Amino acid sequence: MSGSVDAAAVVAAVQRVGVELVAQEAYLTALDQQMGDGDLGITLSKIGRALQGFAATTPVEGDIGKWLGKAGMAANRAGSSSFGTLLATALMRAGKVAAGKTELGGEDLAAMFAAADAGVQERGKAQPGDKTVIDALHPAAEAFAAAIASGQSLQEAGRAALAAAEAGRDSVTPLRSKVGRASWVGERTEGKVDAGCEAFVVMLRCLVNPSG
Amino acid sequence: MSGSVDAAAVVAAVQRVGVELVAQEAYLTALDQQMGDGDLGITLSKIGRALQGFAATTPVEGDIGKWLGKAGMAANRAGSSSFGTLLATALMRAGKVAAGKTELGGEDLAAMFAAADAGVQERGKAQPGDKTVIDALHPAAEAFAAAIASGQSLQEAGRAALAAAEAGRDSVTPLRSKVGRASWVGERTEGKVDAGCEAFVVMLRCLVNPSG
Amino acid sequence: MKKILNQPADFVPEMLDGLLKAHPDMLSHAGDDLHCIVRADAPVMGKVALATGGGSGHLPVFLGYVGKGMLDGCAVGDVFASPSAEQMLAVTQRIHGGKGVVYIYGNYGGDVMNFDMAAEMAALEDIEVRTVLVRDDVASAPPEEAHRRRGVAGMVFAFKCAGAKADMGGSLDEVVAAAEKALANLRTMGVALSPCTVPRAGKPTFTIGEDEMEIGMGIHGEPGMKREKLQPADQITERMMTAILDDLKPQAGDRLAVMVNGLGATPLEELYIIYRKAHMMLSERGMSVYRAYVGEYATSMEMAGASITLMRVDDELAALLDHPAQTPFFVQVKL
Amino acid sequence: MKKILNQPADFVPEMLDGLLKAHPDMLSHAGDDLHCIVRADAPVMGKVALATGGGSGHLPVFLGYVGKGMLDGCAVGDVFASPSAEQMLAVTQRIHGGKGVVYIYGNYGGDVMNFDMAAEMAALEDIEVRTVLVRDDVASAPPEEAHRRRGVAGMVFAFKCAGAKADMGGSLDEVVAAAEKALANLRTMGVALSPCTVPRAGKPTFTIGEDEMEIGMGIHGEPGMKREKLQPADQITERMMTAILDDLKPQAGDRLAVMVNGLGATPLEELYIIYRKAHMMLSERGMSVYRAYVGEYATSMEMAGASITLMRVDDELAALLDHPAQTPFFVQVKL
Ligand SMILES: Nc1ncnc2c1ncn2[C@@H]1O[C@H](COP(=O)(O)OP(=O)(O)O)[C@@H](O)[C@H]1O
Ligand SMILES: Nc1ncnc2c1ncn2[C@@H]1O[C@H](COP(=O)(O)OP(=O)(O)O)[C@@H](O)[C@H]1O
Ligand SMILES: [Mg+2]
Ligand SMILES: [Mg+2]
Ligand SMILES: [Mg+2]
Ligand SMILES: [Mg+2]
Repeated sequence: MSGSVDAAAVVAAVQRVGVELVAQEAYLTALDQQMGDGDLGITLSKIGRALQGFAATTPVEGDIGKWLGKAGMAANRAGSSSFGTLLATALMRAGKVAAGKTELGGEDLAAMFAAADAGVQERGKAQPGDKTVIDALHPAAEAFAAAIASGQSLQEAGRAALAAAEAGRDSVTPLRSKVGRASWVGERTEGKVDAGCEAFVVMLRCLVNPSG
Repeated sequence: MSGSVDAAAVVAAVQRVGVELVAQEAYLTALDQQMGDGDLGITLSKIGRALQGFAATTPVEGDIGKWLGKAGMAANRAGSSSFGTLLATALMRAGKVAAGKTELGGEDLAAMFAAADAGVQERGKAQPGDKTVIDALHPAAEAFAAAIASGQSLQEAGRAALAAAEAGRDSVTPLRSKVGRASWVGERTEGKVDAGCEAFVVMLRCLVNPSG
Repeated sequence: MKKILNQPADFVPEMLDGLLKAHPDMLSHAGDDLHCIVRADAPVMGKVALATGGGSGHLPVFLGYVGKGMLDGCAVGDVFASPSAEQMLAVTQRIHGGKGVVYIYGNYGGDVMNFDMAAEMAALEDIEVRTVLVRDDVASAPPEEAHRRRGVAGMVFAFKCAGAKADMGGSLDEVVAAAEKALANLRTMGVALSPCTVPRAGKPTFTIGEDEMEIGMGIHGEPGMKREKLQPADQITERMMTAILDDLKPQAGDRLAVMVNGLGATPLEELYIIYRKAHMMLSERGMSVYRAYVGEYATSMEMAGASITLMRVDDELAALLDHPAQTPFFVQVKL
Repeated sequence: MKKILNQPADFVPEMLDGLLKAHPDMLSHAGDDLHCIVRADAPVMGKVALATGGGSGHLPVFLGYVGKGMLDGCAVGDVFASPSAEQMLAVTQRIHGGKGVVYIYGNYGGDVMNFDMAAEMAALEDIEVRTVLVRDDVASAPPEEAHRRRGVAGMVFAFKCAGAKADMGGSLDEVVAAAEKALANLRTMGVALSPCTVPRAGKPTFTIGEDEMEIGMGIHGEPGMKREKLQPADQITERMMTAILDDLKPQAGDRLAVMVNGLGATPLEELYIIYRKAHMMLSERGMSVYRAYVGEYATSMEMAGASITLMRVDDELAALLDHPAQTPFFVQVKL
């Protein structure tokens, strides 16, 4: 028995991530300026604000999945850079899996995580190793599912996912970016952390360690 | 008897001024940047080069006046900013007065100086006190004529003219420019030397003190 | 950050408001969203409609080419950020004249993902949408990975040729073919001398030394492929031209349309000095200039630098290029 | 100095060479001097000819307005330096179509002296020359000394209106009257955010702090009248508009042509943010915009900043403004 989260917890989690994204604007902007166009922090702070507003004003009404799908659409409206669109896609896909639910158990969360991962790969068409958010997201989704399958608590599974995301992020840092804006910067991307990986780690850490 | 200059001396003087104008390019540019458009040094170095070229390739052929007039046209072709055009006008007017001469005495030179002064005032329509080259040129022409009239040598008259030009330049430095580009800079011109006055002093000094 | 603006967050909405106030005879917007720019007379019934979109900060790209003989609509994002799929859909619905819609836009992740989503949504409403990606920047990937290249100033020639084809009554297939033919025959390469600042970011995307230039920079302030010492104009031009010529491989006798594009802060005088050398290089190779475009066609706000685009034209592309057009930023009449 | 050029001394000749290579269908030159730019079809017999001239570094001013419906010729000087009287005379001779020549140019010492000399020389050859000085910059002198004001972007409206009158077959008197009427009804005011560098000088004409702006600067890099802290776009616009409105004194119900002009490095986005506020201020006062021109019309190379020009139009000026024109930088067709 790995525990579960209810609608209030999901809303609170979305709120928390929203606050964190606003707080990290300058940091993520600086990362994206190194090998992108410098808009990642801006996009995510706009999305963070939009998610806070959405969570504050939209009641769940007995369907966490539908609510998450709508949160994804609000995110897309607020910021539609590559990462922003992928984040919106992830929310919509996770929501689809959770359709009709009022409470989410470990298996639900693992399935949502996997659906988000698949959705991001489909929409973005990047491969593992291309040095994109997928290199953090995919191992995190797998680690989460494995931990749940082996009977660990949500808390433990979350920590395993975070560790996998960080390891995934670090594993591609030495590589050359192969997809998106960073791919045009060429060899100068080698040794620099992928901004999208780091943004994903920031969000996941905030979900796993609510206090920071 | 105040002495006289022959064609060779006139050619040498024009050569010398030409060299000096090229040498002072950066200095005069810096002055014009303070309250103008920063082209005075450039214009005068182009004119300086043109005068050297003209003097080197154009024989006087028995008419110093005509030769000076042609030098003025060469100057206008080379650089036609306000100061450049006034300098060209001065040469042409001085040349008119010296038409047909093969040797210039003190009175001739005084008359040429006065004609140049009148020509510059006519072409530029500035008044004494407007803080333009006229405030150095006009007193210099008068001092030169007075010195010659009182029987001083060319050398002495030249020194008197230079002193008058410097005094005239300094007398208008505290004033606000009333004519040309500097007039648009307004009160910020107060206390700054007029670039045209200084350019005239530079040329006159080079004529009066050949060694520098 | 030294810019003439009010609140950074209002940069794009106020720019759009100004633009719509300045050109009410030519431009309008879909619904109540200023980001959804359309021709004032949209939809033009019975004509294939053309839409583009992308981030702000590139004027006249993208919305400046909305008008007669070029584009029908444009979804406008925040500075260097893609508009949303919903906005693209709103433009699509508003300009559809019954003969389908062609999306022509630069190959950028956010734009691709959102236009793909918009096309999926439009299909649900029975609007036939076709997509043409602009990937003209030779600096952004080697020829064997040409599908990875980003879209820069060359998109203007694609807008012009496809827009002319649609204006002449071309079918959806023909308009797509015109865009693809233009793109198959054009290449672009650029250099940057200074960075630019996203208003909300407040500081430049990259820094560059007083004596350096960035070869093959993008039009989003993203760094280019290489940093080098600043060279004289003729060498910079040779550098860009050689990269393009090696990739496009035009032959002696070919006619080329040439665009020398300023990135925002580079004076027109300098663009003509570049054009001069480009023209001389083509003449030396026995090629001729069919039409020359020198000016600011695709910018990165206050970035200094320039790009060159060459398009090889045959009789068909020449006729499409010559066709009249009238937009807020591009007016061309028959000579 | 960060510029794309070869030798500083070749800046202007190479720019002119590039320009003539790019626009052979529209531009040519008198004699063998590239500085003497004329319409490719000059002289247009039976038409009053218009000439202008001045220093380089202001593209599209001056030579960019040589073409059908605007100017017939332009004498081009080195950067910020007047062309010579001889060059002006060469242009005058080449464009004279038998009905006289009008000189329209900005009130700058060197230009005035040389155009005066050129007019004297032309008179000796029985070419009737009339002079119209552009003095539109309200920042450069108070109203009681309006004759001292310098000429800036407003000259483009004067070229447009006088050029249209000549194109319509107007007499020498009528063309002069059209230019003077346009000028009597227009005013300009500008701000600069950064300086510019004359290529041969190698360093900027003035320096300006990261948080400062120069009110009422000239288009030659000469300092303005006042240095202030950088303000938000709406306040800068209010500042410029108020100075113009107080001087021009248009009334409720008046129609105005508006030009928001970039000085070289200011992005079009920012110009539209300025336009937005200007438009709103006119609306609040019950005035309407007859035509809006937003872009780079008169620059100072890479200077950042902008100017606003307002021209009050009656039916006559409106018709002259609406008349078609086609030059390398200004194409206007009947809507
Ligand atoms: N096609 C893609 N698939 C997956 N992730 C991507 C893709 N493109 C970009 N990313 C991720 O998004 C990050 C950049 O996000 P963002 O700044 O929003 O992109 P952009 O500004 O290029 O639209 C990258 O660091 C990378 O992790
Ligand atoms: N109308 C005038 N009459 C006399 N001298 C003038 C006049 N206008 C300018 N000057 C002189 O010329 C100097 C500036 O010369 P220059 O840089 O060539 O002018 P600009 O660049 O304005 O054409 C001024 O310092 C002043 O002494
Ligand atoms: Mg980015
Ligand atoms: Mg000067
Ligand atoms: Mg982006
Ligand atoms: Mg000058």
